[in-house]
Formats: sequence, structure tokens, C-alpha cells
Amino acid sequence: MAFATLPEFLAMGGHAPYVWSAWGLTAVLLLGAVLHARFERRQVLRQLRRRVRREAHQAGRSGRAQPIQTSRGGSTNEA
Amino acid sequence: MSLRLQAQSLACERDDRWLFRGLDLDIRAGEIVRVEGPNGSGKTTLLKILSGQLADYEGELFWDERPMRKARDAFLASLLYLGHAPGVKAALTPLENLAWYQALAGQAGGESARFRALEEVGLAGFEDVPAGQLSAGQQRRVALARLVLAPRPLWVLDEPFTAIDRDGVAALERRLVEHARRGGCVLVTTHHELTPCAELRRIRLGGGGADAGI
Amino acid sequence: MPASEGSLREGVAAVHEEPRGGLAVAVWATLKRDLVMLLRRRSEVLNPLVFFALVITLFPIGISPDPALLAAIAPGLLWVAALLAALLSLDSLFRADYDDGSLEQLLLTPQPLALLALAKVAVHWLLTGLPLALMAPVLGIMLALPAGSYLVLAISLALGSASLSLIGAIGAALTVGLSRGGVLLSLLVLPLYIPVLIFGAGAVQAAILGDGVLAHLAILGALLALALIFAPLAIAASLRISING
Amino acid sequence: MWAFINKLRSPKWFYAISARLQPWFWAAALILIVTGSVWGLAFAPADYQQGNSFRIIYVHVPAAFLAQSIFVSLAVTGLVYMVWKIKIADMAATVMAPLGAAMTFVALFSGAVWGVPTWGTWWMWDARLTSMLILLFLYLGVIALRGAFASRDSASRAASVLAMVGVINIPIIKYSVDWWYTLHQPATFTVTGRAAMPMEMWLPLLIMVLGFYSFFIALTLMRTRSEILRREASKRWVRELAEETT
Repeated sequence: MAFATLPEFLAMGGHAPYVWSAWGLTAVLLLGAVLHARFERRQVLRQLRRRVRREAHQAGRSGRAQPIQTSRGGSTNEA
Repeated sequence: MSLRLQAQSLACERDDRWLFRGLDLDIRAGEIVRVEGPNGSGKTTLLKILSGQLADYEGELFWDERPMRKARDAFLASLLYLGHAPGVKAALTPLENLAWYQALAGQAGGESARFRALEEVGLAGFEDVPAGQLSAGQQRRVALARLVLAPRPLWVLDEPFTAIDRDGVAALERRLVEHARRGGCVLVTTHHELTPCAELRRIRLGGGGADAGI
Repeated sequence: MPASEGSLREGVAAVHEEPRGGLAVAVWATLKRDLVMLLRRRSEVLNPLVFFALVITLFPIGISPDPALLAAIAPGLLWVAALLAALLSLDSLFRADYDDGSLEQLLLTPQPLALLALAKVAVHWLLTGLPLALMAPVLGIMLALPAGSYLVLAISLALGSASLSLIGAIGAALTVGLSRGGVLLSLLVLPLYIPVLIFGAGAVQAAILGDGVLAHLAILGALLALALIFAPLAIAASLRISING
Repeated sequence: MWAFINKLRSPKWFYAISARLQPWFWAAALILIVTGSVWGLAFAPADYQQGNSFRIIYVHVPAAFLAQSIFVSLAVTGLVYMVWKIKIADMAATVMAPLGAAMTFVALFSGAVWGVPTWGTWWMWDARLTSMLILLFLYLGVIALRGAFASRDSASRAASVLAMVGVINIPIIKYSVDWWYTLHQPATFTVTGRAAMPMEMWLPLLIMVLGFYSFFIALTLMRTRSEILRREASKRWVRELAEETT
């Protein structure tokens, strides 16, 4: 252990602003990346489900049994 | 002299949308093939694939019964492609424009051939006027002069009738038919209705490729 | 119809026996065509030169007319301003050909696209890089550039701007299909220019300090050799991408 | 090798295999980064010259490593995409680029902050920092180019070419900047260039580097999976998957 007490640890021998801002930014960016990835995944799944529902609905309304595979429509690359 | 362009189960996907799928083509000497379809059905893309500009397709292409990959040089040397844009430099005169194309093709033909080609397309007297001063139709004619200039057997023409007047259209149609009769081969897209003749064949691309394959 | 059946056959036969010297003819014709075209629109050739002179004029006004200070920063200033001036004309390198359809035709010749593109880049250098290099010593006088470095300035710019044209052409080829490629082009290309800038300005600085400049010029030459090997391939690949939109 | 490449052609296969790999990399990243952080921040001894400010090294160096590695990965995936037309490679490249830019920014920021106690200034045209800054511009160029195309296929190819051109240039840029720096500032003191570091100092650094790499792999797997779903949204297996996970 390089530090005897917690305040000493936080003070970083007078270099606190530098050490903690560098570490802080890194932590924020890494966490942000993880949260963004999770949010992205949920959103993609949500859009996918909506699209499946919409197309199932359209297929049902037009009265033909349409296989999922060939039904197309809507923009594919909205990302 | 065999002349045969084949495509087997040709498919093109652009950004997750199939322009066409399962397209089989067999184009031989003496044919005029008109590619038809509504806007956005992939006519231009098909012509670009068949003229070797786009490598981004599935399926196989054959030139003279050899796979396109191996026959590419021979194919390009037999091909004359005219795209949407005429490929005519505004700053150069029609003669200079043609001279560049001659050199690109490695042809020996001299100035007289260029004069004759320009005369053929009705540009006699305009040989030394910078192309920028010519009308859109005349610029298109400069491009069409390449049909006369270079004896290439395979013509791939994307909307060649654009901006051409009625006489020019008739002359161009005659030229296509004549080319086919002499053993050449023409692949063309156009909104203009071609006069039916024995050599004419049609390929239809459907919207989104639904009826083109599968 | 003058092209009879015979001539079609002949033509077909002719294309099967590869035309000899076809590549040299095509490259030469492309060189000549681009030179003629640019020389007919002289303002396009002159604009980068005027820009170069203007930027160099701005610095003494913006910083200080003190000759000692100007002399200290002159090598870097001249090099940066020349680099920006060369960048200015890069956007139009392939754009006209793209717009009028000549680029498609260039892609469809049996000749290797990389070499034809190289011919176009050579024209860009001849009408941008080389005049800038020749003009730089004059502007050097205005910046009180110490004597003895003028020749090195011109040589380093001539050598370096050839690399700049080659590297820049990759960016121009990548962005030619984009409607607003100009700013993006600078963003793509400027980071790649840094080594050339370092050794180019370094050569002039070394000449002022009386150090040997050969090492710098040799490195500039090596960079040019590398660019000559790799850039044409990258340009050709990029043009094929751009033409597909 | 060939069989592996062929398997990579199938996004469905990748989606399945990455689901199994992902947790391991997340776990490794978490354990390594936490261990490395605690060790580096609290247990590693202070530097005899720089005191505690040297602890910035534990984020600066891993971020810098990652920044460079990700750019190389962009070029490799670009090459794989161009040569074998493997879409997964391009999807990975799409999601890697922003992380690479972020890591470059972290390396730059931590380097600049480190400069305050070391050099007494927020910015120094130090060779490493300058190279990092150029790398950031290269990343921004790749990201901007990808965004500029209307067609995604063209965007992917253009970004691949640019990444490859960039990767050929990176060593040249690095060496020329190093040379430039020694010319202008006779090297007095570089922050990270250190001959011998005691084991208690470099071991946590190694752990942090490994942790950052695990994090990169885990995040790339996760985001590539989302990208697969987005791009393959019209495929049957994706549809079925969407219905299952409702």
C-alpha cells in the first residue's frame, strides 16, 4: 500500500487533479461505451420486433400468406 | 468469330436490396437486346455489371464461353460502352475528344478516321469547335461518333438517345440494326420505343427484382 | 456507311492481337489531353499560385514585419502555404472526369487504370507542384529567407509536392463521388502529408543552418518512391469504388 | 484456416459463436481492469521523480496501445472485407472505429494532463502526443468518410482503402515525428520512455493493458452483434430471433 490513509490516497501527493481527471475521463468513456452498446442492442432488437410486427400486419391485411423471407419494404439501412 | 456474352444466375444486392436475382442471359452476335424496366429497377447497374465496371455481383459472367475473370482483356478490347454521361470534354474539340478515345483503345486510325466519324454523326463543320460550345445533342453525337470510329463488336449503350433529335434517333436506330446484321451485338437501355425488327430482343427487369428471378 | 463488314472483322481481329505500345500511347494521350485542357483554362492553373502568394502575404501582416522573426519561420511558412495551395486544386483532379463520364471510359480501357491515373497525377504535379516550387524562392525573398537555402527550397518543394500530389490523389479519388467532398478531402489527406512536410521544411532549415541537406532530400525521394509504388494502386481502387457511387 | 474464413462468411455463425465468447471477455476485462486499477492507484509505489502523477501511466499507456492496435485492426478487417468480401469484417470495422477514436482521445487527454505536473504546461509538442494527435485525425477521417457515402457498400470499401493507406503511413508518420521532435527539442525527458521499471510498477501496467484489450474485444463482439441484427434484418433467422426474444 502506497498510501497510509484515504485522504492521502485521494490527494495523490498533491497531484490529485491530474491523476483523477485522467482516470475519471477514462472511466467515463469506458462506462459510456458499455452503456451505449447495451442501449444500442436494445434499440436494434426493438426496431426489429416492430418491423416484424408491421410486416406481419401488412401481409395479413393484403390477404396473402407471405413468407417472411421475401417480404421487403421500408428502408433497410436506417442506422 | 464467336461473340457471346453469357450470365448465369446473376444477382446484384445493393445495400440489402436485391436489384435483380437469378438472371440468366445469353447474348449472341446479331442481336439487339433492350433492357427494360421501371426507374430504379437496376438497368444501369446491369449494364455496368455486363460491361465489367462493377465487380459487385453474384453469379457468373462468360465472354466467348470463357469466365469473365480470364477473358477480361479480350472482353474490354471488344467492348464499347456509352454511359449516361457522354464522356465528352467541354474544353476539347470533338476531334481531340475522339483522338483521346482512339489512343485509349490503342487504335492506329488517324485524323481522317476521326473526320469521317464526325461526318457520319452529322457534325461536319463542328470538328474544331470546343465541345463546350455545342448543344447537349451535339455532344451526345460526339460520343456516338465513337461507334463509327472504333469497330468494336459489342456495344453497351445506356440511354444513347438522350438529347438526340428525331433524325438522329432514326439514324442511330439504323446504325444499331446494321451493326447487329453485320455480326455485332448491341445491349441497350432506352425510354425511346425501338422500331421492332428481327434482331430485337427484350429483357425485363421488374421492380425490386421480384419477377426477374427466384 | 464506311465501316463495312470487313472493317468490323478487322477490328475484332486487331483487338485480339494486343496492340503493341498501346499502354504508352494511352498514357501519353491522357497526359497530353489533361495538359491541353488545363492550359486552356489558365485561371485554374494560376489560382493556386495566387493563393500561395496571398497566404504568404498574410503572415507578415498577421505576425510582424520583423525580418529576423520572419526568417526564422519562413521555411515552415513557405512549406505549409505551398502544401495548402496544392491541396486547393486537388478536388478538381478527377471531378470533371467523373461528372462528364470520362472516368467510366477510363475504367473500361484494357490498359491498367493505375498507370492512366498516374498520368493524371503527373499533370497535376506539372501544373501545380512544379510552379509552386519555382515560385517559392520569390516568396522566400519576401520572407527574408536566409541566403543559401533558395535552391534547396525549390528542390524540396518540387520533390515533396510530387508525393503530395500522389497521396492527395488517393483522397481525391475517394471523395470524387461525393457532392461535398472538398472539406472531407482535406481532412483525409492532411494527416498523411505530415511526413513530407517534416522532411521538406527540415531540408530548408538544414540548409539555413548549414547542415547537410542531402539526407533530407534523400528521405523526400524515398517517400516519393514509396508513394509512386503504392499510391497508383490505391487511386485505382478508390476510383473503382467511387464510380459505383 | 480456409474453413474458418468460410465460416466467417455466415453472420449467423458469428452471432452464435460470439454469444458464447462474449461473457468470457467481459469477465476478463472486468477482473483485469479492476485489479490493475486498484493495484496501480493504491499499491504501486510512487515514482521517485514524478511522485504520484505517474499513476496516469496506467490509463495512458493502455489507451495508447489500444488506439494503435484498433487502427491496425481497421486496416486488417478492411483488407479481409475487400479480398474475401466478408461482411462481418466490415461490421466489426464500423463499430471499432469510434472506440479507437475514443481511446486516442483518452491517450491524448491523459498525456496532456500528465504534462502539467511534468512539464508545467497543458500541451507540449512531444513526439508521442503529436503522433497521437495525428492518429486522432486519421480516425476522424475514416469515420467521416464512412459517413459521407449514401451507399453503405461504397462507404465500407472507401473506409477500408483509407484505413489501409493510413496503416502504411502510421509508421512513417511516427518515425518522422520522432525525428522532428529530437531535432527541435533535444530530448530531455519523455514521460513513458523508461529504461527499467520495478516489477511492482509494470505488472499492474501489464494487467491494465490486457484488461483494455479484453474490453476492446468484448465491446467489439457486442456491438458487431447489434450491427449484424441491423444489417441482416431481412433474413429469416434474424426475424425468428426477434420473435424469440420478445
